[in-house]
Amino acid sequence: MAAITLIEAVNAAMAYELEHDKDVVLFGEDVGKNGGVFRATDGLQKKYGTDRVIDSPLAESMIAGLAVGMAAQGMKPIAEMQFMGFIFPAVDQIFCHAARMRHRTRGRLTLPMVIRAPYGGGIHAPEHHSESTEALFAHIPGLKVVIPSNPSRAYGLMLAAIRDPDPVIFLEPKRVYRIVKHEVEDNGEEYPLEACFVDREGSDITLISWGAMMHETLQAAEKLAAEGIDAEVIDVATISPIDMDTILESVQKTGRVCIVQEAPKSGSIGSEIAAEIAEKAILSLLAPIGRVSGYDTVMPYYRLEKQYMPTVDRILDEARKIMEYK
Amino acid sequence: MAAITLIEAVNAAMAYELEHDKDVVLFGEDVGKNGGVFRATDGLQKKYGTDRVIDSPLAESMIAGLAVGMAAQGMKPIAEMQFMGFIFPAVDQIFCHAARMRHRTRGRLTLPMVIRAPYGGGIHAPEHHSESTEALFAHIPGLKVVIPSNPSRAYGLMLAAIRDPDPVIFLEPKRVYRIVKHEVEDNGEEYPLEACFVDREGSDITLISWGAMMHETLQAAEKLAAEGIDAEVIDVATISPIDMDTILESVQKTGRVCIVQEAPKSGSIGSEIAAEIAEKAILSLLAPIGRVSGYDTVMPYYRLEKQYMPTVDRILDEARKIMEYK
Amino acid sequence: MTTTTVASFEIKYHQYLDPQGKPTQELPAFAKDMDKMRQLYRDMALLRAFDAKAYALQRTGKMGTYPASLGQEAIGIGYGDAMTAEDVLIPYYRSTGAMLKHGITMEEILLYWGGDESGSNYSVAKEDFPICVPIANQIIHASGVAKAIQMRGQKRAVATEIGEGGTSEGDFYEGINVAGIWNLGVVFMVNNNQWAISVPTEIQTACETYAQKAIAAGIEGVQVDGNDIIAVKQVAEYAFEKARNGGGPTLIEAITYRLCDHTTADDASRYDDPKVKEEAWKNEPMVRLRKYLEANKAWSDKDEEAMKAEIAKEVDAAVKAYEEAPKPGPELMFDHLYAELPELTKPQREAAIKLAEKARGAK
Amino acid sequence: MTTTTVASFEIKYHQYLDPQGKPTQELPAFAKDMDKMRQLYRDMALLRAFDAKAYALQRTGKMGTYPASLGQEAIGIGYGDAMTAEDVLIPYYRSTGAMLKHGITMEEILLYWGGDESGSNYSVAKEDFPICVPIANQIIHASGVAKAIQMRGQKRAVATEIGEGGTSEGDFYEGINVAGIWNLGVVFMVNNNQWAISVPTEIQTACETYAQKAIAAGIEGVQVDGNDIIAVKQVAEYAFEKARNGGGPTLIEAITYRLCDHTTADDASRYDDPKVKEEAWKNEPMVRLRKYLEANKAWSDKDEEAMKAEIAKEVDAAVKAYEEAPKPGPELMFDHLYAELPELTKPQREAAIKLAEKARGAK
Ligand SMILES: Cc1ncc(C[n+]2csc(CCOP(=O)(O)OP(=O)(O)O)c2C)c(N)n1
Ligand SMILES: Cc1ncc(C[n+]2csc(CCOP(=O)(O)OP(=O)(O)O)c2C)c(N)n1
Ligand SMILES: [Mg+2]
Ligand SMILES: [Mg+2]
Repeated sequence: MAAITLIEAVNAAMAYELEHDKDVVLFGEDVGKNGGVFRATDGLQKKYGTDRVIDSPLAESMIAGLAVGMAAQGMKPIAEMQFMGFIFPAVDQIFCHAARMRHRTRGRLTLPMVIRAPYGGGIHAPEHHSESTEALFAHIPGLKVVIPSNPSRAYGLMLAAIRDPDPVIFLEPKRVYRIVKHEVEDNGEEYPLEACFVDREGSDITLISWGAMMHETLQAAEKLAAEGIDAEVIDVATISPIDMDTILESVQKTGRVCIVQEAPKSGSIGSEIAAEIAEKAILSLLAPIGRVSGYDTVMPYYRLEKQYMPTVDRILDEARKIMEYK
Repeated sequence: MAAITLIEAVNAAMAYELEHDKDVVLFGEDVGKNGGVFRATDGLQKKYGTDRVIDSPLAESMIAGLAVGMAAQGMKPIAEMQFMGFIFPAVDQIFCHAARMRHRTRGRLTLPMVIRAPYGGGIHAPEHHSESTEALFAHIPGLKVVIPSNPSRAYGLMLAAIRDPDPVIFLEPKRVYRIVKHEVEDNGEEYPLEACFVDREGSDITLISWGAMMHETLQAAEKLAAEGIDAEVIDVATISPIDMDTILESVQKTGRVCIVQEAPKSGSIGSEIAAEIAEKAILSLLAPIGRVSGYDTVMPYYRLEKQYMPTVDRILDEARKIMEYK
Repeated sequence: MTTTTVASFEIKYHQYLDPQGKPTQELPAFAKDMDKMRQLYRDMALLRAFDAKAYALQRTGKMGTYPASLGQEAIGIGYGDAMTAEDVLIPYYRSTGAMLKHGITMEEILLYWGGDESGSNYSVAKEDFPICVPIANQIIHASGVAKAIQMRGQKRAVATEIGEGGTSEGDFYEGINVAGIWNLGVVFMVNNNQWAISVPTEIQTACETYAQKAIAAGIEGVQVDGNDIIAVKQVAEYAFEKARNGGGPTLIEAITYRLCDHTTADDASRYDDPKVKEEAWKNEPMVRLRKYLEANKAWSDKDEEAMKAEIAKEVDAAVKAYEEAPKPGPELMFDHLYAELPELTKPQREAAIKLAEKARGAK
Repeated sequence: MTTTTVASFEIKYHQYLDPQGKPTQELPAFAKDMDKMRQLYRDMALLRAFDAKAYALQRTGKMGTYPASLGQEAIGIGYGDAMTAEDVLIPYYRSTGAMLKHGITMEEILLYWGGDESGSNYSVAKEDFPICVPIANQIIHASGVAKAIQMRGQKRAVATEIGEGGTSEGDFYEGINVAGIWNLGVVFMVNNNQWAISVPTEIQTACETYAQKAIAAGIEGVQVDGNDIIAVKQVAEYAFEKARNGGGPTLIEAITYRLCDHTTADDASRYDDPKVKEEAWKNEPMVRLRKYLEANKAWSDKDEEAMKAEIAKEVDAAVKAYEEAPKPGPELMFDHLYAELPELTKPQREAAIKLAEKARGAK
């Protein structure tokens, strides 16, 4: 057992499956010799060969479409999109084929494939390297969208994603690739998909987040505790399909909700969760549902990105406002 | 003045602008000689020439990218996507460039362009010809997304879209292309974007919809009236950015809300509107917000499409449930 | 180096029978086997009869939109005949000929166009892809399938087809490009029927040939007379053999003419010149093959009659099976979305079933 | 027809100076104009100095990721010099050379890579596009701009540039294809620097040349020695003249070597063979041109020294301007999103401004 970072956990999970399942194959731009621009695939080509860890040509639609073709033959491709900002040429293949093959063939052809992409802001990257567009994928039936927030979850959820019989979009919060380490046993044990994780139990307010923002959210919960506010913190983890039961249960307990996300507010996952709560637990609500979000504007270049992204302070402000609501 | 259908209104508005603004240019697959597969551009090439009404090669990313290039030079391209199901190869160009050029150049280059696409189900079409994926576009800051529900709105909103200095995604509900006629004066008068239309005033419940579903929604309102329920009906029309003021005002009056849409429920425009109401008008709510939606599954082939799409009955069931809520 | 030529390329065109059914060069062995040639003639006739029936079903409201293969039968039947059961077919919406040849049944094809996903749950060709409607995506799928086959060391080829209009899509190019780099065993068929709905080929490309698009992928590209089934089959057999044996991909442009509307939803008279179409009818593939068979005393009017009767029976049986197929229930909207339906969606499934029951009750 | 050749193609390669600076064929007129050649040498030197400074700024935390042009200077400077002010440039992230030549200032370029959108609000080249980061999208933009120019009957050319890796993207192909069909006045430059980040060119294509990709679009494709600025400029001038005069598009593959890391975020030593790189250094464009100038008695060590001092001053002035540029305020996140900010977003703008004020207050 060793303390590893989130990106090392992603690497370890892929290595585990490459080792134990000969159908697993990994490809994408720069994933081979270079080990990925973030080193997510570091060492894997050396260990598993150029046949199974493949530097592909530079074309995202091709990468996704190849995964569809290979998965239909029973391979288990893990395809990397170098950054989520460059996934758009591939959405045609992902939405029209990956998400639908099982449905359109009544189960004859199934696609056990994973598409990985680093996403989110906060690393002072150039344009298109910092967006959080997870909502676009979560709106498409037939896909699962999974976002780990820490190393153990990255390991367990990546294993589950690879083994899942259906296509999984696996989004990695790159800002936290290396900021925390967890003791993770490399034992091949997966975590459940479609399950929220309750990271902190509390009775006064439910803070809901996923990905990198979990870190700000947990910090905010600690600060609130110091103020005497006992926050429950939920990591959604699988943002589609969402485990609403866990969320609704918490809301029934606390009656107050603050959702925290990096993405623009309009039409976001935060909106979806709020709408579900408004539909199914409105009687439990003691205050309006708060959404702390990125703004409804283009992700700015990095000089302004700090001002764009939700901070612990913004979460605290919103949570206090919600708590004060009578 | 003549009674015209929605698709004739689209045609008339484009013709008006082609006539009055030499920078307007129209292109896409089959829009020229054939006048479009639905005849939206019927007669325009004959009248305005092959220079201004252009049959393009078969490539959607190219169509959108050309529009970006031409618009940056001050032309006003109207580009057609033959069906919304085939817009996905173009989203890279739309999201990464159309939506951002003004922002990324601090206003130096602006893109007065329109992307038109017929969308929605109900015409017994093959796979990929019936989806409602408007939410994907509404989540992207920098775009406007406009959906006319009837002929007069199609005329006025199309004019506004062409004249708007920023990119507009103009989605045409193909099921209602020909089902109603309006007397529309071809006088070049536009309707405002970013404005909801209140199509029926009422005090008991607010029914909110857009596009083809407005027809079921209005029928439902009539039936509710017969039951003594006085429904207010709102046509959102511009689904991004949404005119929330009109919606909130109505909700404050009625206290009950039912949103009607064809699209899958999760992460939809319906969810966004519900979330906004839950945030800003929760105290006015007398019942949970209802969403009558397409299901969270792949749009089925046409034998099942009737069972997929919301019906007047489903709206009535939901509206009654909301009314009964105490 | 100074100014020098660093690469040069040639595109070849192949034809064996002229429009009068006369050989234009030494014929391949299979073309002298009259049983084989009769069978190919029958295959084309079946496709034409099936198309006509499908059209009629659509016109009478019993089926949805349908794209016929009229005039283009030699392509699908020709390369379909060159495939083995182990090969994999990745069809587009106008691949009916190859689909029939590869074991996809008429009933399945009718169900598909009749708006029922069960039409893609093939009973025989279990690894073949369903019809690809979004243009050009299938080209990449074919390369993906071929990559899996290559990784497993199997000797199987992959076939896919696209219209000439579809070659303008980026996916077409990305798919052939990777097939070139990875030396994948794919046969890329381009059905050049001169039209992409209403858009003629001169609006689609500045190229003299579609075959030369192969040059951008560093792969072999050839052109055949797509109305000459001998040429199509001969070149396809070469390409499939090559594909199965590690020789890599081939792009085959088959030149033909779409003698029908684009689909039942189209009206070609809005844009097609009747004189050009009349000319094109003179080149169509069935008359040509029939003339060849007749010249070889391998076909008679009686044969034609007998065949037509047989085919009509087969087609009618398929239509009957189609019409009697059970109607899909609302649960099918959900049951194959994922291996397991998410908790969140279960109530939607129940609601849909209840609504259907209610609707049935109301009738 | 029987089996015949229906199309044939050749790709030509052009070089004028060998790595020792010796002419390999009769030189074009401009190459004999030593003032001109000195200017081009200085342009390359400025680019190299600017790159080095940008690298240093990144390494010291004063700027973000930056992609240098080391070893590839002859490309951007060469075709940039062939452009007029009326032509339009659609750059990618490694087009610094052409951008500088076309009037985009060093300060603007630094602001861009320094994470400030105002770097794309060009003061001079007002119609040029901002840098395109998503690979290959720019190819289509170039065709779109050229279409507008064509419709207005203007005699202006459009230039765009892409890496050899980027040619694998569908947009590359779609963009050159439409340029072919519509005969658009675009010069498509392919910077073949042998690497797409860590991926070598043999993984990117099965083609012998990138120039031959033009054949799939039915347009002219040529290859030049991208380390020979005379070849680059000569062929580019031909292509621009053609573009401005209705002659249509040209694809130019310029062969070079990326002597730097992909960007400041990359470490090429992980994948690049030091011996290959050492060899490549022998071909780099500046030494070659200097030798040619010296052989023509048009350059001395003193010239070199004087030039370097001048350039350093210019670069330093730009860096100073960059460092002193006002920091963007939070309102800039909103003020150029649309012509008018939506009602819905106004409160977000106010909130962002308040938060920034609060943060300033807290300091
Ligand atoms: C991506 C995409 N864009 C548009 C369409 C609509 N469409 C269907 S068929 C067709 C024309 C195709 O022409 P071609 O590729 O020549 O094939 P053909 O139909 O002639 O066999 C178009 C534009 C589509 N199905 N997919
Ligand atoms: C669509 C897209 N995919 C991936 C990337 C990430 N990326 C940036 S540069 C690069 C390699 C490009 O290589 P090449 O086209 O040869 O240009 P070079 O950098 O060598 O000039 C990659 C993969 C991107 N910017 N855009
Ligand atoms: Mg065609
Ligand atoms: Mg390169």
